[in-house]
Formats: sequence, structure tokens, C-alpha cells
Amino acid sequence: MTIRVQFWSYFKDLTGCADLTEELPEGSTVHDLLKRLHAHHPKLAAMQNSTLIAVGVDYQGRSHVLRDGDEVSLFPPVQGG
Amino acid sequence: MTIRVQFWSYFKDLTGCADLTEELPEGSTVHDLLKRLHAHHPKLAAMQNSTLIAVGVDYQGRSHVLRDGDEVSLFPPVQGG
Amino acid sequence: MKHQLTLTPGAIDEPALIAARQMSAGMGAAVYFSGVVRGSEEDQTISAIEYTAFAQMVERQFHLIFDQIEKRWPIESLRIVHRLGVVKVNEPSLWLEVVAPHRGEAFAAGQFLIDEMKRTVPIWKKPLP
Amino acid sequence: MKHQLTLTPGAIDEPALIAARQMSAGMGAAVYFSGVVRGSEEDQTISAIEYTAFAQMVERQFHLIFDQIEKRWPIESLRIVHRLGVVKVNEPSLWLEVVAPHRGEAFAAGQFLIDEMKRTVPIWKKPLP
Repeated sequence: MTIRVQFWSYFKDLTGCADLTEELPEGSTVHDLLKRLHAHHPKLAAMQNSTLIAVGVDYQGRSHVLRDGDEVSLFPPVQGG
Repeated sequence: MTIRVQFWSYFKDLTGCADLTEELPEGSTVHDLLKRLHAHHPKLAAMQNSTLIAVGVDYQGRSHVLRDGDEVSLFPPVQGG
Repeated sequence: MKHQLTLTPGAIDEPALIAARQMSAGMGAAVYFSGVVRGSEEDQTISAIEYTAFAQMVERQFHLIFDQIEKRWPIESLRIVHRLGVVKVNEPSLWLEVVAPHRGEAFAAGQFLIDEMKRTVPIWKKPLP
Repeated sequence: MKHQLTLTPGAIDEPALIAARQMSAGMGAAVYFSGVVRGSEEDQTISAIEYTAFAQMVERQFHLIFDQIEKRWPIESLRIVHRLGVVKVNEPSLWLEVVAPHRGEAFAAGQFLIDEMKRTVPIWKKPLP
């Protein structure tokens, strides 16, 4: 299945990338996606304790099961106001 | 000594009076003044648990010793805002 | 701490007050409160509230509150306007501005000011039918 | 509960927003908050902050907060404006209005909205020297 990934704020600088596409086996979770991304982007791996994850426009945890076509967003802590 | 007394808010209606003057012996307290006022204005006596008292522009308790020329204000709980 | 207290029989012009805001570069928060006359008082429909005040004592008591605020929080400025006389339903009778470095102290000081005002500042209201 | 959310690259016109206030006769309190860009960030002097946002998610997350507020407090209306792009020092980046029957719930809901926003709404800031 195909998952689109977007990076926000300084995560774009850490990865040198605004968005990318990953192909993952059916039944993969957010955790599986992160493992794949961390392998290519070690600076992102270093931020994993302060990484927020959304699927579509809702926050999701590492165990959330992805579906074909999902858009996953990764970003640092928010700072509005 | 001469004490000027002012009533505020509906205390004017209770007493039928905006201000008055009392002659009291030297050393009299707010409590002594209230006794005198309550004798003439029984409706004011009935309000004594919710009466606020200022001498000049500062709140004072019943035991405060008055001085010649003091201006004493009596009023119900305040309600600004 | 700068402070400005106004007792006025005239309407409170909130947009003009906001436009006159002064804030130094270290300040990050401005909290405002508008207290507006409601259409009922103890279940009775009313048209307005008449406010009366012991004006000299109002000044004194507000300044005592300002002193307490200055000791507790790093507020840069406080402005407060209270109307006197007849204030119609839906019009503000009280307007307040607190300017501070951060929102926490601005909200805290604003609420403290109103709570203390309602306890000590000699203003009274009379609902008009 | 009425609510209005605006994300805008343009300046926040506070006097115009205040002048557009709508309040029914049962409402007695309007609380406003203006969050203003300070001249320093972590001890560095700055000239502005650049705000970026994941706009669709911002909307979703604000609406989740509005739902919580509606369940907790009898708020009549909420308006919130957040600027995006470059906001200079001393200009507001955030403006908020809460209209409620009484001040307690208006202050509580306003503070809750800001606290939750800072936890969940995907807006980020970058200080500019």
C-alpha cells in the first residue's frame, strides 16, 4: 500500500524533504513507517521522543494501523500563539 | 467632638437621610457612633450585619477610635462591575 | 506599573481604548474584560442598571488593589474604566486591560482585580425596570 | 455555541473585531486576549516571528477544542484569529474573544482554549533576527 508522508516545521530541514511516498505491506502500523523513515533520516530518529504524528488531521499513536492512501504528518511540538 | 456621617446606596432610603452630624464625647469609637445611629434609625440597626463602614476613604472596624472632624460613611455590600 | 482609572457617565468606547494600547517590546499578553449589563436581574427583566459611587473612596480602594497587583505580578500597565449613572442592557459598565509579559499573569491579575473590586470598591447598582 | 476561526496573513484589526461583537441580552461578560510578539526569544533580540501551519489540521484541532469548551461551559460565542507568515515585534499574532453569561466561565474557557491550542494545534514559530 502507498502512504504519503509530510514533514512540517523544522522536520523539513532535518530530513531535507517536505513530503515523500512510502510503499508498505498491508497491516503496517505508524511504528513500521517510522522505522522505515528513521533508517533513511537519522536526524529524524534522534527526535523521536518529541515527534508528533497525525494521520489525516487527527493525532495517532505508534500502534495505529495504516491504510492504503493515508497521509501521515510528522512534526515537532506545536507552538501557536 | 463633631462627626459627619454619610449614607450611601439604599442606606439613604432606610434612614431617609443622605448625611447628618453627630456630637460625641472624645474617645468615642465607631461602635459608639453606630449605637447612637441605630437608636434613631431602627431600619439601619436591622442591617448591621451587612453594614460596611469607612472613615474617610478607608474601611474601619467597630473598635476604631474616632477623631473630631472625621467623616464616617455607612453603606451596604458593594456591587461594582 | 502604569495604571489609569476612569469613572465616567459616558459610554465606554472599546475600539478607541484598544487603539490607544501602549505596550513595550517585552510584553507578550494583553487581557481585556468587558462587563456588560444583562437583560435580567434575579429573574426580573430590566432595561438598565443605575450605578452610583462614593468616588473618592473608589479611587482609594482601586489604588490599594493596584498596589497588591504590583507586588504579586510583573504587570506593565492596567487600565480600568467604570461607568456611573444609567447603563442600558447590552452596554458595558466595566472595561479592563492588563498588559504583561505572559498570559498567565495577565489573566491572574485581571481576575484578581475584578474579584477585589467586587469586594471593596464602593460602587452600587440599582436595576431599572 | 457560535464559533469563528480565522487564519490570516494580514494584520489583526482589534478595534474592528471589537466593534463587530454580537452579544445577546443574557450575556454579561466578554473576555479578550491578544498575544503579541515580544522583542526577544530565549534571550536573543528578534525582529519578528514567522508562523507556519498545517491549515486543515489546525481547523480540525480547534474544532475539537471548541467541542470540549461547549461541553464544559455555557459560552455563547467564541472568535479566534491567528496570523500566519511574518508577524513583527509588538503586533498581535493571536486574538481571542469569549462571550458568556458570567466572567468566571469566560475567563476559564479563554485560558483553556489557549492552553489546549498550545498543546495540540499544529502551528509553529520561527524567530527572525
